[in-house]
Amino acid sequence: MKYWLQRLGMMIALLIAVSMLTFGAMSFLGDPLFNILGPIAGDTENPENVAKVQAAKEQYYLDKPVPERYVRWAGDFITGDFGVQFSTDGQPPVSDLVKERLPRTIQLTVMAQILALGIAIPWGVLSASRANSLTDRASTMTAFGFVSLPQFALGIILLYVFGIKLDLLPDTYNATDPFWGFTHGHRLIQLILPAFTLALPAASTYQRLLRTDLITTLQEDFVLMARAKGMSRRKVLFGHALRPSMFSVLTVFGITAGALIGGALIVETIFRIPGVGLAIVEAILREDFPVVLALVMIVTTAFLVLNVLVDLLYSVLDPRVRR
Amino acid sequence: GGGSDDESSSDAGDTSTETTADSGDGDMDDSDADSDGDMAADDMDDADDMDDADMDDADMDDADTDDMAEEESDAIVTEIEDDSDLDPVFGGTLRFGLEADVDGLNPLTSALSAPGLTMGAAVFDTWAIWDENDRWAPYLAESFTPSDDFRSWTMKIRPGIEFHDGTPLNAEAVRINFETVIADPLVGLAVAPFYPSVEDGALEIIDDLTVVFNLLDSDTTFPGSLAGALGMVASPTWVAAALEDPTLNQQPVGTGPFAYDSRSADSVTRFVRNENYWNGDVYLDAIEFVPVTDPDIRASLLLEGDLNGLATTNVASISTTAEDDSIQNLLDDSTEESFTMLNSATAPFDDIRARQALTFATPRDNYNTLIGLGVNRPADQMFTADSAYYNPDVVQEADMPERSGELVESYCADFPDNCADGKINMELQWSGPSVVQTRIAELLNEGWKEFFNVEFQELPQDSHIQETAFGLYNAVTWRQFGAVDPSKDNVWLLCRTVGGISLNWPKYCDEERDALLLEAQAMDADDPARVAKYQELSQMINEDYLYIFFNHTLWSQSFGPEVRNVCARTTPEGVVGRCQVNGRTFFHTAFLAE
Amino acid sequence: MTAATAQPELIASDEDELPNFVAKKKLGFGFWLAITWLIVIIGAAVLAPVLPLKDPDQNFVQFEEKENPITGKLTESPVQPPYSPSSTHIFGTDQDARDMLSRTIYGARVSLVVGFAAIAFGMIVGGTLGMIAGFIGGWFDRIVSFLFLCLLSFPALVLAILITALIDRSLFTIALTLGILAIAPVGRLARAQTLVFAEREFVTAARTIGAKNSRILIRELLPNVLIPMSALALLGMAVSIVAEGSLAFLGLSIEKGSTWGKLILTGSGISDLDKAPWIAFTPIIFLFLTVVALNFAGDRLRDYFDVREITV
Amino acid sequence: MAVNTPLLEVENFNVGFKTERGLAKAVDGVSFVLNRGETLGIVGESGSGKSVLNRGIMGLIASSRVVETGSVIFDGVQLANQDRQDLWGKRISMIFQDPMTSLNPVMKIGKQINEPIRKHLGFSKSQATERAIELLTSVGIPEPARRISQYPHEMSGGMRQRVMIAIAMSGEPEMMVADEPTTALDVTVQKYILDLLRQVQLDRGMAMTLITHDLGVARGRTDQIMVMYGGRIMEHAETEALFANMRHPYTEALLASIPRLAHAKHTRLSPIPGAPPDIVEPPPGCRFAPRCRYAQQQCITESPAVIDDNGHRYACFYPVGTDENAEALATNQARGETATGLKIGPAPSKTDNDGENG
Amino acid sequence: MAGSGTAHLRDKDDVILRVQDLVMEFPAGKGQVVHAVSGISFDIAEGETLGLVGESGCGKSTTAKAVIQLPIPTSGSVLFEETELTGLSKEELRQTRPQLQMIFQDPIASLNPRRRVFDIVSEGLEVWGSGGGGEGSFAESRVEEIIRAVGLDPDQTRKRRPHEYSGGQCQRISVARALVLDPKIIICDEPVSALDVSVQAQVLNMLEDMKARYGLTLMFISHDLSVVKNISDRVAVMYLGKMCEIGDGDLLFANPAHPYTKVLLAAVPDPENQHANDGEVLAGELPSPIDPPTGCRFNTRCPHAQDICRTTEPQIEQVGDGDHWVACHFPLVS
Ligand SMILES: Nc1ncnc2c1ncn2[C@@H]1O[C@H](COP(=O)(O)OP(=O)(O)OP(=O)(O)O)[C@@H](O)[C@H]1O
Ligand SMILES: Nc1ncnc2c1ncn2[C@@H]1O[C@H](COP(=O)(O)OP(=O)(O)OP(=O)(O)O)[C@@H](O)[C@H]1O
Ligand SMILES: [Mg+2]
Ligand SMILES: [Mg+2]
Repeated sequence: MKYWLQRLGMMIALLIAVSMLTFGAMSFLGDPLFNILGPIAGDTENPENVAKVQAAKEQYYLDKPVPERYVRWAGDFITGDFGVQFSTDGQPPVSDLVKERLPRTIQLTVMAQILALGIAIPWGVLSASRANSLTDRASTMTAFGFVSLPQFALGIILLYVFGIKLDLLPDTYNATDPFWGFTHGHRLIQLILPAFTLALPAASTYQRLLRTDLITTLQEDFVLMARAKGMSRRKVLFGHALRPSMFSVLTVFGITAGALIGGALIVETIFRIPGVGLAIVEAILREDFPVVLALVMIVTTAFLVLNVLVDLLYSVLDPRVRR
Repeated sequence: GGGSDDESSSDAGDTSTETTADSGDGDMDDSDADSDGDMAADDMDDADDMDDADMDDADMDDADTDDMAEEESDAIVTEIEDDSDLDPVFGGTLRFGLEADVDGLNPLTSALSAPGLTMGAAVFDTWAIWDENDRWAPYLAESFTPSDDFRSWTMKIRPGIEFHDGTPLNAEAVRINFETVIADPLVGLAVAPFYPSVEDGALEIIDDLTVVFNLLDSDTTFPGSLAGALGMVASPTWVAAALEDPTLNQQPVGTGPFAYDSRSADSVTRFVRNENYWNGDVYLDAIEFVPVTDPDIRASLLLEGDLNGLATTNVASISTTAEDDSIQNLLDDSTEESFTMLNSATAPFDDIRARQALTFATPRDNYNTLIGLGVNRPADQMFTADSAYYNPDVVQEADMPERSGELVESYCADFPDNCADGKINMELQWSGPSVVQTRIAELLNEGWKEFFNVEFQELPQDSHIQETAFGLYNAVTWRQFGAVDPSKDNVWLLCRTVGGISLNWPKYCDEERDALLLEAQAMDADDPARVAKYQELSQMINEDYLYIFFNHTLWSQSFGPEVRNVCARTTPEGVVGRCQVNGRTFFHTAFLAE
Repeated sequence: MTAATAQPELIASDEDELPNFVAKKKLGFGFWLAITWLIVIIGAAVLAPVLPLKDPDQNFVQFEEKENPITGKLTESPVQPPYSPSSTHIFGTDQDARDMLSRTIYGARVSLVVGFAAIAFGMIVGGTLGMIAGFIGGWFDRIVSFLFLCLLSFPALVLAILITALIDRSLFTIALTLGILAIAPVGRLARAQTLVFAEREFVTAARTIGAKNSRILIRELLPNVLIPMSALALLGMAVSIVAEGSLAFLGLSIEKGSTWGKLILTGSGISDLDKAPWIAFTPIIFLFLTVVALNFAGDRLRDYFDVREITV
Repeated sequence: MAVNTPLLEVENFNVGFKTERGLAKAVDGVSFVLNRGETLGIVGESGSGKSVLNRGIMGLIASSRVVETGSVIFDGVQLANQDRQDLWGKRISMIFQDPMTSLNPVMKIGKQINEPIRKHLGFSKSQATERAIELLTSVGIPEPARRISQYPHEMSGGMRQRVMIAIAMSGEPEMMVADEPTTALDVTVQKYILDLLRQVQLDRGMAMTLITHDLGVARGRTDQIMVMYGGRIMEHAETEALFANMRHPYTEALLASIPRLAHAKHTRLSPIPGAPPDIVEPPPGCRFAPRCRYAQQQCITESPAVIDDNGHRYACFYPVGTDENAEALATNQARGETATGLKIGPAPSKTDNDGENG
Repeated sequence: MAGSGTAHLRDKDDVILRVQDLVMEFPAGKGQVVHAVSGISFDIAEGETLGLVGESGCGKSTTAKAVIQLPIPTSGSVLFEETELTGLSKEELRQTRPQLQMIFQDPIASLNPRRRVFDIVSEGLEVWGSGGGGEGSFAESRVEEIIRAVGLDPDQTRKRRPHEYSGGQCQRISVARALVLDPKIIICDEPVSALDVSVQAQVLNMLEDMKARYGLTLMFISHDLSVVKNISDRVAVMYLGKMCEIGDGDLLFANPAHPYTKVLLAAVPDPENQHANDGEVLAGELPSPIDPPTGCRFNTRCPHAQDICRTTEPQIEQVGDGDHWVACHFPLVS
């Protein structure tokens, strides 16, 4: 219990640190006024414009010192008020953007993780149970290749092969299409290439870890012991060896969650999926403070929460770490 | 040309001004295309007065007609079906692919980019329109009557028209629209220079359906400035509400053939038929605008039938659709030009030697081959060879680096601080990230690098426009000059738009040129002497070396075979409107054939 | 038994025999293959200006008689690039008729420099911080560990975009940014390794000899931490190269000059991929081989030195 | 079941591992017979092949690079190179050295015991649990009902080893292989476990191999002892016979090298010089020759066969206690080194050293 | 046992190390404390070997480390010659370190795998400034001498790293490293536990030789009673952080006075004696050092425990008239 409280405290501390970092970077390096007002923000001559600039500063507290602004922002943020989008006409609330974009990225990443685990676990078990066989070596090499293939390159290759040359799968994403369904006109199908682009490297990483750990586990005394008790190979493999071999995969699963957002950024760019990844890049380029902050916080929180979940899962999987 | 809308197409931008040819636009860029920040300038049509026309004759340099000129004379082939004999079909939703989405759809407070204008044209009608012969014709207005000196124009409003929200169209609506625009810190920049202040009676209301516009200068084609974004009439109720709650900018209310239905940023904006349309039947049930930033994808969606139409300036994609016989292409390159623009207010390009040296060293042929893919017509001036105002003697100099050396040497002798290693230091700025823009920069640098130390600066679009407006640049790639009537391009050229924020981007003020511009504006559009004025203008621009013209932007509106009757918009008086203006077309009469 | 005392004593042999079955690990053929590729590509990048390569920026436009697709006239006109691979351009040209091979090799210069500089920075800063934190512990350790955690919690690519977009996109900034990203993983490894080794009895032994902290850190721990870090350096360089590629792919790498990511981006439009796949695939192949080589060599080194827990 | 009838007959059994340097002959030509109800102690230094031999017999070597030849007959059935899965747990069980690693860390004790019970005896779940509790009680685990829902890490090493024994017993096997079951444990716990094993073995008339490197451990708890070195049998005899009459120099040296409680303090020890043989390229001739104080030329060139001397088996040309042996020693002492070049002190020296107060 | 008291401390002049009421506690989280060592006292005379035995986890290593102040003990005194070690500043402590050397259980882990053996051995001299000379210097020749003395070839050690040596050889290297500084005391923490029997004997012999040659005092820790008996002059038996019994090795093993010592002895298998191991087994489990039993810490498992054992901690008292001391209310010998 105490551990989890500590964990929570740590998470909050991290979130505060990350938000301060982002807030500070944006405040000192960027100028939000241009986004709100456009070029007149730089006008020091025309008194009307100067007044407008002043008004905007007051409206968004930009005349206040950075720490005060930070505290204001944090206060709003905690109450669920993410502020407004500076760089969008009419300054609509950031939450609109989040509501629209987040589900797409979640769909993409969840699909990718499911694919990744779905591919990696059988693949890893197959490889490990035939360690050093031809199958295993081929798998190892394949996995190595995928791990080394940058996401953007993989995306392009998949796009080229399946989207363009073979023309099997849709190469575009259409945010207005319905999700469920099995034709080119459904986002489920449109997400296949992007999801695979995300999933294959992750699956390969998992596979490599699982294989190594499983091979190690299979040489452990307790596996031999299970065999010596007369349990069948299959039962030993899945009943005894698999679970204690999942820890690395689990850890990396948490870490990948962070990598996945980077990946999502690339994949959303390649396949033009208007999700959070694209939104972050756009917002950074437009120096749109509130959007960047909100999205960074969402992504970071998701990452941290996922890691706490991973930790929880750990203690489910491994009684030795139960607290 | 009146203020044209220069919408830039895709790339960066939106804003008008932004330049670039976007021929091959990379996708990336497009994605932010609309970011907003548009400078006001964008499309603003402004009204000008007319002045007396004084015809100066243009000096005619004789330029040899070279290959280029020959090519220029090739007319652009438009392959749109003639539908006059077809019976219209009611119903259906037309899906139209745009190169980007826009932040807001309020024509009074945002400088709309081409996609914004395309969407706006479906919701908002304008007071006037351009006709097939590039002359203005009243549309929402019943009539325009100029004073003798063409400095005030009396506009009569057609009675009985209502906005989608039921607000009547009347003089009050004119006032609110006009005052909102002129008060807008950005959009107003392009309007205000041509009127006295509001207090001094820029607009007089005569009665509920009659108003008078008072101008600073004579302008024989003033109503033309009410045919673009500045003529889009928004419901005063909505305008007022949107000032309070800017999120309403996403839900436009006009008098147009379509009314706002729903909008989700970056995915789809849907308008439905205005059942009460004042000017004839609207056949489509609805029209959906879908931003698809990648031009290749946009084209393929059209070919696969997922879209019914699209707009593009991407040459590769135009070629693709041109190859497919079933696709109708509405092509037009009479509007903007792509060029490199130099800042005359700061070193090194405050010195004409530096400007000339850069111009001569520019690899313009390569630009037209590689970026224009040989499809865009090379430009020597702001007019295409088909234009009445075309000056065949004006030739854009380039590709003669041998002439640069001496100039650079002499410049550097005078200003050693601005040079290093015997080359002039300069910075080339563009809006990005954009693959095409980067390619353009690298390509230009290939020619320039022998004489110039070129620093590259790629800026996000907002900052790019910002710095350009404040004159914080040496050279930028740009796109502009798209007015249907050349007088509407004055906003980019007059001394009065030089200032803290300059719409006269190069900050170049030439009283003589101003006089010429105002004289031409004051002349009747049919006056043959006006041609000479503009030919002289081209000559002057050419000799100032501020713009290095590359080519004429080619716009294509492409439609699937089922889309009919797109070019049939007519005024109640029977004047047929110009089918495509700066990359936007009109869906008033369109229908989907079975 | 009485034998034990009655028997003559054997003199302990001081024959220094190798203990049996110290399984001599080998780096293997693959490792050397990877190293060879790295040497080739680094050599090519370094020597690019003196190698018989075409000018990477020159537009090698070719001309021919052909029909204008819009106007339908025959003219002597430039052949539209990109040109497919041929004897003049082994890997073809890009849309601007520039030689892909030269561009890719010149692109390697920037990519490799960025990758190398970034990881070098990460190793120096992260390694030092991590080792000191692991060794002295206490509040310093807590602060440093927290900083590492912060860096790790922040989505890396987003951080890189943030810094480069807000500051500038010079080679220096980008290398520095990626270097900052490398700090946390490197630092954590250095810290963990230091902790592992600091627990080892040879460190206690050094203490009992009277060695000072500085000596222990430098003479005892550093050599042990350095070796696993060398494996990480290779992996980290691969990661940095890929990260630079990602930035470039998002259009955020250096403005002037090309990198692999930028080259790939140039060719990655759908119609370019369809009609001229070599534009994207030439740099992809070079990038992939280099990253595989770095990863593989790093991986082998890691196995060789038996370092666990490197997850980058 | 009949005691003293052969249960396991191992004949010329070899196990090798393919390594980069060549074949590692971990077990080299081992033969022995184990009767029902008897315990065989297998003793030797680390790396002498004890574990490999036993796992080879079990067929439990988890390596794809293993090469096995020879014959292993269990209860009349040839096992060599056969799948022995249906014997495991049911007829032959095994206990491992390290109680920390040989229980599944993520599975409850109860389940780990239940599994084989249900599989081999066909019990239902509740029956199996009941049986598990009985078994735990029989190995001396207090509060077995609570223990079955615990995980291994919640128990001490000795406790875990008891659980292991319970698991091994669960299928009521006829033979048990105990691979250094107490090496990782403290002496007091070791005693408990060894006594327990012995008791179980006697109670059930189970045959057992008890692997150990400690001759003392083997002494009180085995019926016969086999001494291995470098994968080969050095000496094999009834326990008492072996201690009464050691024939092999290795056995002798092994015993002489351990300190004893019975000796006075500072008694000089007699270590075995040198290092264990390389089993990939073993010395030709007798494997022990390079470390043997009696080594003669013959030992270097010829490999001694295992001689069966009335059930006392040994492989040596100069067995301890014979005249040849004394002669060999004298020869070596005379020249100051053995035939293999091992330095050897000239005369028997007393071991009272000056370590005491000096 | 588990008792306290200092009656067994000697007043002789040649006592070189005197440890009194040494306590070492470690935080165990949740506010709990591991009582690893709770009030141990002993002394070592010059030239003597003190053996320390006990089961795993009873605090032997902790005691050894506390003696060399790594880490500094929670309380108690460690008097080395005239110096009280517990009160020394860091630098003063460092100055005394060469006098007190330690050899560890794990031969591999106690040598830096990245350094050459010769450098490892000579490091001490380097630290103390007598190193750095070139070949043939005083330092160099001393290192060579010592390396030869422990039975290794100095030339080989210049080329090789620890992993190229076997476990027994690594222990020789450790001994050489300690010897180079010419220490007064060497503390050996289970130096032979990780070694095979035959090698163990080599190392034990070598230690005896070194002791004689360099006039060392040894503190020798092991859980193997036979080994301890063989090498020690005096033996101390520990249980759960407390001292049970201490005294002359021969005396103590011949007539164990503490029930725990007796059980321990009975558990040692002896190849000489088929029935050596037939006695009673020790009941119960080792209690947790986090929450040790009150009174005599052995009371939970002692066959002779009475009520007093559960309440009152026994003090160390002499048994017989020899050097034999026990902390038990009911010693088996009186
Ligand atoms: N899987 C394997 N691959 C290669 N060699 C192996 C393998 N398993 C064991 N060996 C080798 O076989 C030899 C005998 O090993 P084994 O484990 O039987 O020794 P042991 O007598 O049981 O030693 P210990 O007392 O240390 O357990 C050793 O040299 C070992 O290195
Ligand atoms: N640094 C530490 N932190 C917490 N507890 C410790 C620490 N060091 C030792 N202990 C605990 O103190 C007790 C004594 O440990 P110590 O290592 O001294 O035992 P030992 O007698 O040397 O055992 P072994 O024979 O296993 O080496 C054990 O319970 C151990 O878990
Ligand atoms: Mg073994
Ligand atoms: Mg210890």
